[in-house]
Amino acid sequence: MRPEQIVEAVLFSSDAPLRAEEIARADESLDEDVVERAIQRLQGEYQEDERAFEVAEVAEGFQLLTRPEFASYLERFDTVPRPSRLSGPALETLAIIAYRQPIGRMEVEYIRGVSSSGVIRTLQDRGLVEVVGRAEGLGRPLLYGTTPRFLEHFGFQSLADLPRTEELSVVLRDRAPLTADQEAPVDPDQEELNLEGSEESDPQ
Amino acid sequence: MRPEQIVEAVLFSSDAPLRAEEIARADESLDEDVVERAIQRLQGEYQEDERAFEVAEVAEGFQLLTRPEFASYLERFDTVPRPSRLSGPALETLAIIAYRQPIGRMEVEYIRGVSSSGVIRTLQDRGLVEVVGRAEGLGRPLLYGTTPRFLEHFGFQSLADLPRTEELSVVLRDRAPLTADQEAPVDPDQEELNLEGSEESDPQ
Amino acid sequence: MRAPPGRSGALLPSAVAGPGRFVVDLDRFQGPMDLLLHLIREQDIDIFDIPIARITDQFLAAIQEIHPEELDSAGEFLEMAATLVRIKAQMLLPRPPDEEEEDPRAELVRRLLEYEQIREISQRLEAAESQRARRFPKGYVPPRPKPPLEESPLETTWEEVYEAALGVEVPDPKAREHQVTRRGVAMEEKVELILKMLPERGRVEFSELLRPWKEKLHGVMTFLAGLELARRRTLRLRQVQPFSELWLYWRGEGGAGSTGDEAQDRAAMPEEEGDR
Repeated sequence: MRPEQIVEAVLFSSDAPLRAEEIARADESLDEDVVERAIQRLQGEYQEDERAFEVAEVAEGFQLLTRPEFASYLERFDTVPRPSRLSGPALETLAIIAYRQPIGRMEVEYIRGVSSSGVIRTLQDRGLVEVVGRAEGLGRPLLYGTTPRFLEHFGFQSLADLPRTEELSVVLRDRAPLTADQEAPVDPDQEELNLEGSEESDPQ
Repeated sequence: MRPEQIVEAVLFSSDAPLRAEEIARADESLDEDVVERAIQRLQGEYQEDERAFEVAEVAEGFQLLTRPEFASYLERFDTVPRPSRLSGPALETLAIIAYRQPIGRMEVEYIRGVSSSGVIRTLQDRGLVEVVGRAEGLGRPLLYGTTPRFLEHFGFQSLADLPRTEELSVVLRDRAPLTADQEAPVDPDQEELNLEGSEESDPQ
Repeated sequence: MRAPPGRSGALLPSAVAGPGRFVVDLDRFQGPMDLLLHLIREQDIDIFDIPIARITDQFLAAIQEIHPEELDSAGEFLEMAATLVRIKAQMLLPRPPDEEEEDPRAELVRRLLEYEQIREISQRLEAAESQRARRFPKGYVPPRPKPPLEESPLETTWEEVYEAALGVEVPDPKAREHQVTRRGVAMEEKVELILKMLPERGRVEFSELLRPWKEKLHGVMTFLAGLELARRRTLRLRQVQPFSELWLYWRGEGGAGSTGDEAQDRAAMPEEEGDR
C-alpha cells in the first residue's frame, strides 16, 4: 500500500480529525513526515481531479470534508425527510400514554420500570404526544396525552376507538390505580370500584 | 458542477446507502439515469486513481466504503467506529426471518425451539427487522420481515444475495407437514429421492 | 461473549462420564434443538433413524444439569423432553398393519433438519457480516440542518403500538419501589426530611440537609422541596447575600402535620393518582 492510500483510508473512515502523528500509527511504514507529505499529495490529487471533497485542516488535525461550494446541494438533499420508525421503548411509552392519558412522567416510569424522559421528549418532537395539563399536588407535574396527529397517523376517529380487549393488561385497559399498597385488581368487581375513584377528565 | 461531482458530494456526506433516485433529489440536473452513469464514471476514476474507497452497491443503493484490503490499518483506530456484530441467537433468528418472511413469532419459536420475543424486539430496535403485516386467523399475529438495514448490515445488495438453499449442505423437504403417505425415509439413498421433491422457496 | 451458532459440534467435546452418559454444558446451547442436534451429530447417528430411546435418555441426563434459577429456559428443554418421551412411547406401540401410519419421529426429524439448515444459514450470515465489517463507511459526516422530526414520515403502524401495549404488565410494586424512590420521589423525601427537622429546630442550614449525600440531584431536590414548602407558607427561605448559606426557617403551624401525611402518601406512589 502506498502511504497516500493508507492515509486516505484512515481519514475517510475516522469520525474525528486526526493529527499527523496519530495517522502515522496506522502502519510501521509511516511517520509524521511521511504522513504530511502524503496529505499534500492527496490534496493535490483531489484538486486536480476536481473531487467534491478536500483534506481540511482544523484545529485538532486533518479531516476529509466536502468542499463548501457543494453545501447548497447537500442542504437541498437533506430537506427531503426520510421515513423513520419508533423504537421499542418509544412504542411502549406511546402505548402507555395513549391508554392512560393524562399521565405524568413518573407514572410512565413506574409502569415501565425505567427512566423515560428521553423517550417522552422524542414522542413530543414527533408530534405524537403533548403536554395536556398539570397534576394537582406537589410540584404540579406535567401530564401528557396524545395529539390529534396521533389519531390521524394511526387512523382513529377518537381515543374511544383504541381497542381495549381482554388481552391488554388491566394497567392499560382500566386505568387501575398504581399505588404500592393496593394490589393490582384481579377481581373485575373490585376494578369497577377502583375506577369510581379515578374520575380523570376525558382526554378529548 | 458536473453530475459526478454532485453525486460524489452526496455520497461522501452520507453514512448510509442511497438509492439513485434519492441522490437525484440533490439537483434538478439529475435524474436516475444521470446518477447511475455518474456513479459508473466515479467507479472508474476511483479504480484508476487507486483510491482507498469505492462505490459499493449495498441494499439496493450506493455507498462509499473503504476497500477491504485496508481493514487491518483501520481496525486499530479508536476514531474509526467498529461495526457491531450480532449475537448467535440474533443471527439465528434473522436467518429464519430472512428466509421465511413474512413470518410470525410463533413460527420462529417453533423452528428455534426457544422463546424469541426479546431477540425479535432487539432486531426491530436495530432496524434489521420490521412488522410487515398480520397473518389471517386467530389473534391475527404480526408478521415480520427484513429491512433495507438488514441488507446493509450484511453487505447484500438485495435478498437475492442471500445464500441459496440449494447451496447449503442441509437440504430440506417441502415445508408442508409430512402426510401419512410420505413415510420418513430410512435408507440414505431413498432420502435423496425424497429430497428431489424439495420445493424450498427461493428467499425472495 | 457471542456464541456463534452451530459451534456445538466443533467446540463441545462431550466427555463421556459413564457408559453412554454425556456431560453437557447447557449454557453453550441456544436451546433444546441445538442440544438434540448436538447429541445426534456427535454420535454420527442417522438422523432419519434416530434411536429414540437412547437419545431420550441422553437428553434427559443432559438437562438434569439445569440450575433451578434458569427455569425460564428449562421449560423449553422440558418441553422437548416431553416430546421425546412421547415419541419413545409411540415407538413402543405395535404399529398398525396398514403401512400408511406415519413414523412417530417424522415431525421431529423435519424440525431437526430445518433447524440445522437455519444454523448453517446463520453461519453464512455471520461470514457475510464479517466480510462486510472489513469495509468502513464514511466516518465523519458533517452535521447539516435536519428537518424537524415532526415532518419526517412515520412508518410505525398501530399494530406495532398495540403489540407494545400488549407487552405492558401490571407493575410489581415491590420490584418498582426502590427504583421509584431512588429516582423521582426524591423531592417528596426531601419534603419529609425538612418537615422532620424543621419544627423542632426552628431553622436549619441548607447544607446540613445535604450532608449525607454527594449527588447533585439531592441538592436540586432539596432545593425544590424548600421552594415548594415556602410556596405553601410552611417555611421561609433566607439568604443574607448571594452565595452565602441558605437558611430554612419554620413558620410554625401552617398545617405542617397534614402536609407531612400527604407527602408520605405520595412517596408511596407516583404523582398521577395523588389527588384522588
